[in-house]
Formats: sequence, structure tokens, C-alpha cells
Amino acid sequence: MFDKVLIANRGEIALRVLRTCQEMGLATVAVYSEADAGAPHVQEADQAVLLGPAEPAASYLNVAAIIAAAQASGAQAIHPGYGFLAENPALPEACAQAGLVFIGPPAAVIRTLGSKTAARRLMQTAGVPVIPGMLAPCMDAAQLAREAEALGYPVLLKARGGGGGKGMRVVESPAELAEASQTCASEAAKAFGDPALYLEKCLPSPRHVEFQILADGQGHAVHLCERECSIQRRHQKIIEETPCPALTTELRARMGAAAVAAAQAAGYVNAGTVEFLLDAEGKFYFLEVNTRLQVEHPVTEMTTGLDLVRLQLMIAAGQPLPFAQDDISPRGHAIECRIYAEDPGKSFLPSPGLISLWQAPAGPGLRLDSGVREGSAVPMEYDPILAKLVAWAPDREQARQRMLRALRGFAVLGVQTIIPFLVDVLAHPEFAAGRTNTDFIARHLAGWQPSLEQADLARLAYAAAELAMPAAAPVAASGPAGWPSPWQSLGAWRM
Amino acid sequence: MFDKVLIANRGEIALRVLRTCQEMGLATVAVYSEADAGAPHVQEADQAVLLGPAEPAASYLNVAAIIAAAQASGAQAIHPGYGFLAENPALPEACAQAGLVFIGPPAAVIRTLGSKTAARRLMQTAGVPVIPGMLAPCMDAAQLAREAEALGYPVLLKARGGGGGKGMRVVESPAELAEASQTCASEAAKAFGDPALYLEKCLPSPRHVEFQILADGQGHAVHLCERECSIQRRHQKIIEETPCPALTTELRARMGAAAVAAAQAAGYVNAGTVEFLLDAEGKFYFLEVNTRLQVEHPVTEMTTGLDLVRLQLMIAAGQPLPFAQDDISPRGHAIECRIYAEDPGKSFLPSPGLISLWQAPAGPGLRLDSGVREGSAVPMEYDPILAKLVAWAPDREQARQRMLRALRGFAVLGVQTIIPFLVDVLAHPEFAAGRTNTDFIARHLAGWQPSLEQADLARLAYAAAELAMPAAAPVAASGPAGWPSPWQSLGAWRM
Amino acid sequence: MIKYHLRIGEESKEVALDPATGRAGLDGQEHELSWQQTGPGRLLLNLDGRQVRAFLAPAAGGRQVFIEGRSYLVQDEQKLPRRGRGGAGEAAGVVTPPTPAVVVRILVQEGQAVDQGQGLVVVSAMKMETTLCAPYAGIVSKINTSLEAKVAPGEVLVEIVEAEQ
Amino acid sequence: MIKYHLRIGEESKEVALDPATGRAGLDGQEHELSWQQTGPGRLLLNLDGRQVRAFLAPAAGGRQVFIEGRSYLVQDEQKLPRRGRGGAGEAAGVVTPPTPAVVVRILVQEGQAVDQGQGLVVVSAMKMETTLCAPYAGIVSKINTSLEAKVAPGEVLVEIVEAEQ
Repeated sequence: MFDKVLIANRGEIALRVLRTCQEMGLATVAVYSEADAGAPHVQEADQAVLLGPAEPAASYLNVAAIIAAAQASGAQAIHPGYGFLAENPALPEACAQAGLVFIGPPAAVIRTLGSKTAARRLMQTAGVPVIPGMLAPCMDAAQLAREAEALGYPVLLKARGGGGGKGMRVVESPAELAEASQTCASEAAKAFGDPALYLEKCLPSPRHVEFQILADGQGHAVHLCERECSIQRRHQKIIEETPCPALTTELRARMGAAAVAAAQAAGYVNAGTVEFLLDAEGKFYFLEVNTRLQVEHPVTEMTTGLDLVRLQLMIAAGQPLPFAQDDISPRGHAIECRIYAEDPGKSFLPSPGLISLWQAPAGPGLRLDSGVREGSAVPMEYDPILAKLVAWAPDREQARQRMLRALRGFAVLGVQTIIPFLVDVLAHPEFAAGRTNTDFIARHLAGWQPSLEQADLARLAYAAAELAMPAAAPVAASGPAGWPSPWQSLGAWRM
Repeated sequence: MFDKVLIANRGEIALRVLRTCQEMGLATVAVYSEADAGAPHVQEADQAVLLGPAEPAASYLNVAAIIAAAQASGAQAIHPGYGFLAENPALPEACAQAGLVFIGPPAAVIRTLGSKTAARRLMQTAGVPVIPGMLAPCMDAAQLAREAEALGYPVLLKARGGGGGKGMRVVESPAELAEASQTCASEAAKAFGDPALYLEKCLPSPRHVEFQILADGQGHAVHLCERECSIQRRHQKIIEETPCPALTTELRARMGAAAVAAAQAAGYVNAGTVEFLLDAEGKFYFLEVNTRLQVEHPVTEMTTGLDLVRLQLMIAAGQPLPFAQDDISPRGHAIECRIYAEDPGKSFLPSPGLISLWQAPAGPGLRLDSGVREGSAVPMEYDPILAKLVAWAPDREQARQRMLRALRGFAVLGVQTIIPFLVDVLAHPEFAAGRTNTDFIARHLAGWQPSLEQADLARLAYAAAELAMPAAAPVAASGPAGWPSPWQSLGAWRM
Repeated sequence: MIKYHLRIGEESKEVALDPATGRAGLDGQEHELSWQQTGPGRLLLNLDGRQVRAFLAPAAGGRQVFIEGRSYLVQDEQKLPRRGRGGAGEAAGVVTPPTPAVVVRILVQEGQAVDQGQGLVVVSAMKMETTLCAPYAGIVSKINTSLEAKVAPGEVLVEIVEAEQ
Repeated sequence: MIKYHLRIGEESKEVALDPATGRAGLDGQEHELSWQQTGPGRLLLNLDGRQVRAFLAPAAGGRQVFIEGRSYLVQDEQKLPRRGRGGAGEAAGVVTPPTPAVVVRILVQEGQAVDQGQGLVVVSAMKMETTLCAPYAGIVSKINTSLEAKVAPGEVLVEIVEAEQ
């Protein structure tokens, strides 16, 4: 087995992968951009290699620089994390040429499933139900308009190269189609290097339910049950949980079998996720396959007790799956909240800056996968995810209460976060009842503004702070007092 | 059910109980001594009541002050944690008189089992095997000498009121008996208010294996399997794990049944622990019953998925156990390390002081129950436990590797901790092989001194620090720079 | 008694606090307030016997305050310049990015007539694109930015001469 | 080149460090050393390409250094007073508690003859009792403490005039 792994990512996922490597006795190599010098994921590794300037194209998306970093550091394997190059076949191809192990599926599988339209064709052939819509992409405005008319509005405009909610728009009427296409194509080109779009029927109020799959190089594939990921803003998940409150044992078995069939149809190897939409009648439709570790994989780890990164590394090293489908028995309930640096009162605008205060919750049943700490910079160049907070408990209601307690004690200052919004989702009676659909936020929390519940207390706290910690003293605008912020220590390396 | 709970303890266990109360929607009242003003367990509660000066007798052992605090704050129930009054029947008796719910077993049960000699008589009657030795205490030196002679040296001198390793000594020869008796009696009088001693045969190299039990007020009792707690210094546990590597399914069932029988013989209600010694031939002997939540309860929570404090509260509120014995199915392996403020290179001398740096490990499968944070004071008046680090994994070896990774990244400065010692225990081939007995430390790590493995790196770090952070700058002797330590802010309350 | 006029969102309230006694007044109610600094930016309040954990950091024109899952910008009216109330970047009628961002498309030209709400510039931050729109109808008088430019809140990217109504 | 003579336990070694180039010498080996402060008391070292996380705090006569699960007291020989080497409370021949503690029993009287290793005073800290013993045989000349007294390392609790051998 390889004994040194380069982690081609940043933030919480780089740290999460690193920890499993350390536990397996594997040496670790971090890579970083100029904006991330001194970031926690850099500090914790055995070696660290600078890739280039902050812009992703020059650093975390720079295949040549990453391969060079692996060769210079002596790493024999590369873990891509999620995002960046995780679903770009160019990285596994370059790995193969350089004699490095890519920890993920083969390039050809990524390429096929990365084309969402090719994946739809493949699944239809394999007998997995797909959402009504186009099976090939189209760049012609007039044809898109005809296809949309045939499907019936509202339709969903999607990027062939898409994933993670990027380059995707709901189009309610013919009038919006042209502008939406242009924006989507631009986002898609930027995010995936591929502006091609296609259309799907927009299902009314579905649930997003996905299945974790694992497949080894010996032809064995299993699923690790589902994740319910319907709570989304901008088509991106912010809360995920398992099990899904809507699944019966019978439906879970049918969807799980479809997920395994989808994996096998694609010749899948390593960890992946088969996403479905589930309608109110219990009918499910193939959405896409994510050919990587998902952001939300911890909820599956909490209920199954498995370490998905360890399994990824084992599979990449050619080892067979150490269990069969019948050995998988999830326990309890897990909920994940993504802690994004965004302002939920301003349409979830990203909020880069410096984390001047970071007081994370702790306690039994909680797991925090964090990429930052007090004093960390949140650069504007990357995804605004700071951390993922996961609560496990024997049942959903206890997990919900545990998450609420944790969120209410999770103080982050210096940037805006969605924590106050997450509190209101978790506390909402419809969420408590398990009635979560992809239009949950639009339906229940549209135009959300911060509750003024604690406003009077905040005023009293302000008045006390004017006496206890005058503005000139301890907490300065540039970061915690008494020691340099990362901004100040950039370039502080001695040679 | 009561809706406000007073937690009559401090440090990590007070915080751990508090978190479950919060998750159950119960209001919380902290109590504290003058040495603990501003301590984390005080900060997190809804209300906080000062009990008195630092000395335990004036504060955490002061029954009248605790009852008064409950009445003043409107708490209807008291959780005692472990240590202090947890096994003192005076507290439940005072609760009963004041109309408060005591979260623990009835006073009479505590009284019977608290007398270790009475408990031995009870268990012998109930058919549970006990260690050969005295069934009644003795304060007469000559009689003790005769009993010791009859049992054959080495013998174990124990306090009738004992527990937690206090007031206990191995006596190797008749010459040592008199001085050992005096020291033990003094410690016992101080710790338990009862100097009475008795003798047990000293078994050669046993394992300490205990069973968690739960009994409701309706007569149902179950066990939650075992904890292996053989790694001890000064007869006090420092590492605990579950499952015990030495138990077969058959032996586990027999010992579990004996534990339940012991509980039922005593009329037990609430959570408790039946401790056994297990010899190399698989014979087990009753040691004692701990009539409280154990320090090491988290390993049981990690493998069973149950919240023992929640169950304690439910049972105290009169609710029946929500499951039967067959519903208990532990998963994976959990190891706990106690993070004591002691100097392992100087016979585990306590090391009170100020925690100037606290960098706790994080990651999947880790749980940290901590009572301190950076800047916390560690008073000389109380047990030197700072925190408990628990690692869970699907199997023992993975849990051991996870714990090692976590300990190596657990930086605590300002006080000495046993972390370097714990690393050497976890890394020892005999520990890795599961060969843990109560004489493990004496046999394998006697006279332990810190490894010099990282000494050259430490010298280079010192040299770099002389340039990067001169002594006058950020890290001052009095604590972290830039904000007042708890010492400085004592008395900073504004009225 | 020290008096503060403290704004959160649109609402200002007077808070009176006696530093000597901890007596506090708000909304015509009297309170007993005491406090203890427990770390940098961390205050433990005791309000009429109830403990509250407050976390504070300097922020635009005031302090950001986090209490029990809620986060507010609290501003002292006396310290606010008249124009800046409500925080940076919110001054009506100014085309400025809401966060540090990069300009990815410019949709108008100087001299062009625009309707209220019409898209002017598209900026990108953390992979999300945002369209900055015309706050009122008028004529684009000046474009102060260019493609790929890094821009920050407060920078006026497009100037518009308001159309007469 | 700055030279340090750094003691850990019984062993002193010379460390040479050139602040301008990061070139470091130890045990006759040359190293490339660079460093970055990542927080209060936290240093990220890069030693010949390998990253090492070091944690440091002031301690008796030097710094306490934590690296990878190991903790050391590192002392600069040049800064140590001659008597104090090896840390406080370890000076041979002095009867002083190893930690802050309370005196629970006094086992000898002034004028009494004691053997080497004989118990003199029992102190208690964190519920654990420790017996302070005579470092050499002699006559107890002075008892500087009393029952229930709070005592600290460095305080000489019992003075002994050494017996002639």
C-alpha cells in the first residue's frame, strides 16, 4: 500500500482526510494557495507544498502543480476531497501518467457520470428511473425553448458538467429562459469548464434522497443507506440527515438496490453517491451520481460506524470491501448542519473576512469537522463552508434537540454565518415533523430576517461591553488581541 | 417531571450533566466554590449559586448549602455527578426532607453498598462470588495483623467507606501493616468520613472488569455490558475501554447476570456499576458497587449509543426503562483516557496551576468531555482530572490508533499532565495485544520517565521561540496574552 | 447612569446603565445586571439572576453580538455618522458590491439609459455570481470598474444620473 | 549564529541558529529551520522540509515545550542561576512540597534526630497525601510550618543540620 498521501484540497475536508491518514500511519502532504498559508489544513500535515496564487485555477484546480507537488514530496497517492478537481477526470488521468494512485473512481467513470446527460442515458438503459427531460445537452436557445415548452413550465435548467447546485436555475416562464441560460452557462463554464445545458421537468416539492455507495475493484458494491438532503438554499444543501423520515424499509431496499445497480452499470469503483428525487407518492427518480466523497458523508459515518475515507484508501490500494450488504446496520439518527460564511438575512451573500471569535460547541453525540479556528482568514476565492456540525442521537427528535443546543452555543464573529438561520430551520414545526422537501426554505422561510428574540439582551451586552472591554482594548478589529492574525503572519516564514 | 436541575458538582462531569439537561429542555443550576468562580461549568448554566470557600467541606461537600441553593434557585432535582456527595446518603436524605428529587439510588441502598463490608455480606448471600477476605471492618491493629496472616501476604488494606482507589494500599509484608493502616485510615477519614478498614486477599495480576447497570423504580434491571479498567496508577483508573479483550460472549453473559443479580439483591434503582476482579482462569469476584455515574461511563455510551445521564433523569422522574436486556447491542470499541493534571515523571504528583495553553484534538470518532479551557485555573483543592478523551472505532486497534493520534496532538501547558505517559501505555505492545491487568503499570512502566524522542526538536523549537516570541511578548507567565486570566477576573463581577 | 441609544436593524432603544450598581433600564423596566469577562470577546452576563453568555466583536459602526444562536449588529446612534447608519454598503442608490468580489461581466455602457432594477454589473465571490442592479432609472454617467477587477463594499462601480420623474 | 546551551533533564546540548538564514546546528548536524507563529504559544516549524507543531509556555527557568505527545522543560544554561538548575523545588537537601499543598501531619519535633529517608511532614494536594522525607540524616533544627498551613514549592518546611559522617 502507498505510505504517503497528498491531499489536493483545503479547509475542513482536507483536515478530515488527513486525520484518517494519520490514524492509518500514512504520511500526509498538504497543498495550499497563497491565501491559505498558515491555514489549519496546512499546519497539520507532515509536509506542505505551495501551489500558487489564490485563484483556484492557479492553485487547487492546477493539475500540473498538484502532480508536481506529489512528485517533489514523494507522495504516491492523491486524495481529491470534494469540489475543485474531485470530479475532473484530468486529475486521475494525470495521476495514471505520473504513476500515482488516484483515490477515487477511474477517469472514464468520472467522465461518463460527469456528463449529466450521458449519465441519464446510462441509467435509463440500466432500468433506473430518470426525471423526464432531455438526454442530450443543447446550446441553442430556440431548441431549449421548444424543449421547455414540451416538458411544461416550470423547468429546471441544468449544466451538463454540473453538480453541487452550481449552474442550475428553476425557470418559471418562457420569458426568463434566455437570461437564465446565459447566467447558468457562465457559471457552468466557470465551475466546470463546460457551458453546455439541458432541461429537466421540475418536480413539485420533491425530497432529495441520496444513497452512499461503495464499490471495490473486485466487482463488489454495497450501499450504506440514504441521506435526506432536501433543505437547500440556491440548490445547495445546508442540512442533511439520515435516515430519511419518508422512507419505509421496503422503499429503502428498492432505492438502495437501484443505487447499487446504477453503480454497477457505470463500472463504479470507490465511494460515490447516487442522488434521487423522491415524490410524495414514493416514486423516485435518478438525479445524478457524485463521483467523490460528499460533503455530508459524516451523517452516514455516524449511523453506520464506518470511516468512509479509510474505506476509500483501502479500495484505492486494491483491497476488497471488508463487508457485505447484510453487514450494514445503521443505528440512530444523525443530522448535519453546514456552517457557511454567508449572511442569511441578505439572500445568503457570501461573507469573507477574518474569524475574530470562534466558540465551537462540544459534548456527547456531536462531531465538528472544521477547517478554521479563531483567527482564521476566510478568503473570498473559495466556497464559504467553514465547518460541518453533526449531531447523533438514538432518535431523530433527540438529534434535533442536540443540534439546537449545539447551534445556540456556536458563536462565530468577524464573518456572518448561517447559524441563526439553521436554528430557525431546526426549530420549525415542519422540520420537527420530518416534512422536509426541496422547497422547504422557499415555502416556510422565504425572506427570512433575524429574529429579534435576543435583541434586548444584545443591547444590554453592548452596554456591559462598553465598560468591560472598551473598543480600544482586547478585541481589535483586526483579530484577537495579543497575537498576530494569519494576515499579519503571512510571509512570516523564516528562511 | 421536574423542570430545573441543580448539578452538585464541578468540572467536566458538571458540564456533561448540564448538556443532557439542556437537550431535554431542563433548566440548569450550577453551584461553585470561591476557587471556581468563572469556571466553565459555572458559565454554561442558566443560574449559578456560590456555595462557599474552596475547601470541599465548605462547598461541594456542604449538604446544607447545596439544599439551600436548590431551594433559592427553584431547582426540583439534584444530580450529584461522581465524587463529592455522589455516594453519601446524607444528600438523598436531605433531598427527601426538602421535597427534592435525588438523581441516584435511594439513600438506604447507597448506605448499604457504601459499606464495602456490608456489600460483601449482601453479595455472598445473593450467591455472587466475593474476594476472600474480611466481612466486617476492624480498627484494631493486632486483629488486622492476625487477619492478614490468615489470608497470607500480600493483602489489600481497604476502607469500609472506600471507592475510587482512595484509602487503599497493598501491604506486602507484616512490617508495613501498621504505617499503611494509619495512612489509609487518615485518607479514608478525610475522603469518606469513615476511617474503618478491612482486608482482602490480594489476587495476583487480575483484570478490573465492571458492568454498567440500570434499574428503574418498577423493578426492571439490565446491564449495558462491561468496561475493562485495569490500567491504574495509585489504584485509580487512567484508561478504560469496552469491550474487555478477555471476555467471551459466554463469560460476558454470566458476569452480566451476576451484576444484575447484585443490583436486584440490593434493591437498586438508577444507574450503577458492579465491579469485579477477573483472574487469568476466567474466574470473577465481586469487588464493590459504585452507586453513581462512573467517570468512565462515556465508553459505554459510545458503544451502546445510550445517554446514561438522560436515563438517570428519566428513572429519577419515575419513568420505566425504555428497553429490555435483549435490546442492548454494543457496537465497535471505545477507549477513554483520563487527562489528569499530574506529573507522571514524578510519581504522578498533582500539578495544580493555570492552563496557559489548551489545544484539544478533534475529528471523527473522538469525544472530549472537558471541564477546562485555555486560561482555566486548576485548583489544588480538588481531583486533578481536567478532561476525558474518548476514541471510538469499529475495532480495538483502530480505536487505539485514533487515541494515539489524538493524544499526540493534545497540547496542554501551564500544568503537567499524564498525556506523555498515556501515549506510552497506548503504544506499548502489551497494551496493543490487549494484555491489560491491574499491575500493568508496575510491570511494564515502573519508574517511567519521559521519552527523549522529541528532545532535539524541543531544543530547536526553543531556539525558534526565542526569536519568534521573546519571553516578554505574547506568552506571559500569568496566562495567555491580551485578556485577563480567571485569576485576574475573580471579583470582577459588577453589582 | 450612562445612557446609550442602541440600534439593531431599524429599531433604536435607550439603555441606561449605572456602572456602580449594575442597575439597568430598558423599555421602562429596571434590571439588575452584572458581568464578567471570561475570555477575549466573551462576557458572562447575569441579568436578574439569569446567566447569559454573550460574544462580541467590533463591526461596522458598532459591535457584532452573538447570544443564544442569534447574531446582531448593535450600533450606538451617538457614534454613527449620519450617512453610515445601517452599516456599510447599504446606502441607497449606490452601486457597490455587497462583499469583496471580482467583476465578471459589465452589462451596460456609459451614456446608456437604464430602468430601475436593470442589471449593471455581475460580480463573483466564493463562486457565487451576484448581479448589481440600478437603484433607480436614469443614465449611466460613469463606469468605475473593469472586467476581473477586485472590488470591495463601498466602491461605487457604476454612477447613474437619476431620470426626472 | 546565535548559540544556546539547552538543558532537558540532565542533558545539555548546544543549538546554533542563524536568524537570517534559518541554518541550525545540533549534534554536529546542519539543518534548515523555518518557523511561523500560528497562535499564542504555537509555532509551526519546518525542519528540513518536515512540518512540526510545537507548543510553548514560560516555565521555571525556561519554557515548557510540547511536541507530538511529549512535554519537556527546556532551560537555557546561560539564564539559569547556579543553584536553580533542574527546576524549582528539586534542590537537593531542602524539605519543600512538590506542589502547592496543605500540611496535614507533622511527624517530627525540633531537636529530634532523624535518619535519611525518615518521614518529616505529610502534605495533601488534590486529595493525595505525600510524605516529605529527610534528605540526609541529622538533627531537626527548625520547623517552619504548622498544621493546616497552605504551603508552596520553595518554602522550606523543615530545616535539618546534617549529621557528620
